[in-house]
Amino acid sequence: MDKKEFIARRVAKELKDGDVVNLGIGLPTMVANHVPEGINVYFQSENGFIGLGPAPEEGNEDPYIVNAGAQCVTILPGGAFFDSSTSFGIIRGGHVDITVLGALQVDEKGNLANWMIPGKMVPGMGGAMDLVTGAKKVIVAMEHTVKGNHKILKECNLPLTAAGEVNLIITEMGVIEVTDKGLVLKEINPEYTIEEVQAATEAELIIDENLKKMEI
Amino acid sequence: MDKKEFIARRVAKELKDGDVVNLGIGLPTMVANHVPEGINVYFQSENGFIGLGPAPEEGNEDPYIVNAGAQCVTILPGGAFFDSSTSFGIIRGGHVDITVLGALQVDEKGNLANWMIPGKMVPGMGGAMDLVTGAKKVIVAMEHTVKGNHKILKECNLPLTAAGEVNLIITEMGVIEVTDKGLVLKEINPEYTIEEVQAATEAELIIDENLKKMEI
Amino acid sequence: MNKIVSIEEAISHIKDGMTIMIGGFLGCGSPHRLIDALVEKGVKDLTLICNDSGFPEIGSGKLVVNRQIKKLIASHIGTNRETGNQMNAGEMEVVLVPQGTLAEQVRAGGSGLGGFLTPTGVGTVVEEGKEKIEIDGKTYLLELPLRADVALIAGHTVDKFGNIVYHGATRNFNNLMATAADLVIVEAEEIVEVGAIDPNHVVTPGIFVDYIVGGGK
Amino acid sequence: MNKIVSIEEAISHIKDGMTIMIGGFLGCGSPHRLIDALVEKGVKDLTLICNDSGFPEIGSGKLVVNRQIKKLIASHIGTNRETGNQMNAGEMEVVLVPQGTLAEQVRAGGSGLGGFLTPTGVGTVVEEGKEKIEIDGKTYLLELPLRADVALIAGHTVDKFGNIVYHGATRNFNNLMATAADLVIVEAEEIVEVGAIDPNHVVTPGIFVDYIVGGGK
Repeated sequence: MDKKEFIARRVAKELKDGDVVNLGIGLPTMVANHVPEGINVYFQSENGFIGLGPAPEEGNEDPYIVNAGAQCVTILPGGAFFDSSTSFGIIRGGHVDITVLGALQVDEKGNLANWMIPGKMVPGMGGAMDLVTGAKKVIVAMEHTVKGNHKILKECNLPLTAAGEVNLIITEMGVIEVTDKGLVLKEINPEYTIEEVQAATEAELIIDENLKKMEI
Repeated sequence: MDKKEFIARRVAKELKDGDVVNLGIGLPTMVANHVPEGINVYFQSENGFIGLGPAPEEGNEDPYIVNAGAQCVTILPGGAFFDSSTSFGIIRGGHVDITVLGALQVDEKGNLANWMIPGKMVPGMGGAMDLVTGAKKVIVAMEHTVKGNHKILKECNLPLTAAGEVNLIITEMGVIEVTDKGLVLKEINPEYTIEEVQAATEAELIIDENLKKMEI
Repeated sequence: MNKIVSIEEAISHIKDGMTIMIGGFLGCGSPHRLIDALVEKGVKDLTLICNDSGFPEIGSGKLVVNRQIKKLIASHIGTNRETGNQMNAGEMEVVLVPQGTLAEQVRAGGSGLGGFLTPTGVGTVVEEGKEKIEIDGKTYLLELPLRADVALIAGHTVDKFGNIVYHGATRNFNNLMATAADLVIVEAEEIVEVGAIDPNHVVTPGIFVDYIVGGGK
Repeated sequence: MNKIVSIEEAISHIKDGMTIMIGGFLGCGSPHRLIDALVEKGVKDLTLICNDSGFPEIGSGKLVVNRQIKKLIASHIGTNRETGNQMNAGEMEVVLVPQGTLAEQVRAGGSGLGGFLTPTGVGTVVEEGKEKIEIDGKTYLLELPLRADVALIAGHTVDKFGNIVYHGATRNFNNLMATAADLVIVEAEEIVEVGAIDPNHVVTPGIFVDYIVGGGK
């Protein structure tokens, strides 16, 4: 299975019945395809609605119903449209249970950097800073390394998106919880050894005493 | 003509085409009956709508369409309902052109007291503080004295509703503008002499060099 | 997730000493059946946040008359003589707040803001004990957010997920309080199926609502 | 009071050096015909406040490409390479603002608030130069209001008084910007008679709107 697909499936297991969820662009968006059976979650789109549904069938696109990446989507029955201040009232006010985002870097203090590389790429933070600050649970979903370089660091050196707000890091190698004591490896993909995961991680990992096999 | 009716009619002459207007309870409400012909003004009701219309015919009352005094009213075509934060966004944000209120006291600095008499009557300020602070033009409409006592003072001694926000005072005796230099008598009801108006006013009146006859 | 419950079950979450918000403006848009149930249940020592204390026989004023309120935060109490009586006798603490400030405090509480700067109340007793901040030469009061344990609100048409459409002037504080309490109970005039409300017409999204009671129709 | 004017007349109010707001989110809900007219007119040295700078060929991004913007205040510029180019070349000043903060700044500008406290941006470069205020042990940034000379917004159904109903996700910043500019111009998808819109469904009350252009239908 594709790494991204694997990560998205594991993230989906974090969803609980009734959760309000905001998914970032890219890998996080794939989580929507794997909501566990028997539960209802409500996807929020920060550009102004709740009840985000799948892409419309060809020919049924409504150009005014798009997600935060400007792709045509649908709204499910029971959804609602609102303006940007209400949308971010929902986000900042703690009414989003889970937000799932990618990262350029994340560190052992729960700091996240995902909005700019000085001198190279400055897309802007969009809604990410509000989402990471406001959501009850922040999950970073990403490949563990980029071109062999560490992304899970002792300390981020790129400009932060938010300080100390990340709760969980899910990669193809394992599931890592951010705690007061540092990063705790809670689950490991059996395709890797603990040593391999540590080698791919700059920050020191605390191995959970009940370390589990990462399953999807 | 009844004093209150006379005052309300004179206040109505201040209205301009397109004005958004909020009228307080009592005498100010009577202003709505005298909007000059040929102009449209839009009455705002701080409990949550714009386009306040007259009382409904008997039998046509909608208990959910009431003014800020809980009386059944109507909404005119082109009106809109909103919540209290939007309502006071309109008020505080300077989108109300004129507010007309009664006063217990008003003084030469434009201070207004109309929400409590310590130890006696404490109804609360309701929306008055926001209205007086936010409206572009604040008109105090009231009888010049109460039981022979002054209401237009050198300095209010009751708790203020707002400091320095009153623009115009309209009574049965005349029209008084609040200026940096003090209270300027702009118009006088020909039934009274300047001396009589001054005697009924604690604050010193500056007589406008173009003092006009107060007409309705 | 079935949100529709009996009034008794909904009210069972309200305990002595809690802070509650109740929607409505002089009773218009108040959840009257929930208020009646609270009066009957007799929970006490409540802190009540609402626009006004209604009338003795209408709206949240009934809770004042029944002496269930320890502290009242409101903008207007003039239509319920009993509120003034208890306040003057020192039996109930009353905090009077300008209506626009109160609305904004509830909105701030629901939207994660730590406070806001308003010109309302500057130069009056409302500024007592508050920080004053000058911005571009104009003075503002720093006002803080308000939240509650439970909000009791009223909606006109409510779908089974809790999406609310209001009618007329009933929206007032209901739409704001729905965002600012740990538990939100809406009393529906009419309950409809999910999907029956146009998503462009929803005023309060259903994610804010925990329980629905009703419906009159 | 006839608010319906030609695009030319509406645009005639926009002068070099003004601060303008333009609604929309990556072009969705942007007033496209007004933007095209602005491009054609060529007014320059504008300060532009908008959620994002769209795409080079869509939305407010066209004004960037045409080099009419001196300063841009936005939350996202990643979809318009020309914005980054001009920023890096020092040809355009760009202020990046978290989207929720930007929305709230516009709302504050329109509703008479002197500012608000948000936790967003604490511990990041966003906090640079801003006052930090601690409330109940939590740190917030004091963010200030934004206003403009002119707001260009788009509405779906607009009555002749300017009441607006939006469709889908087009509401975004339009509803906020309508309150926060000295002059507000709405581009209507469809113009209807006064009274045709249910007052319970109005999202932006017509009192905020000065001019209406349109309607496509």
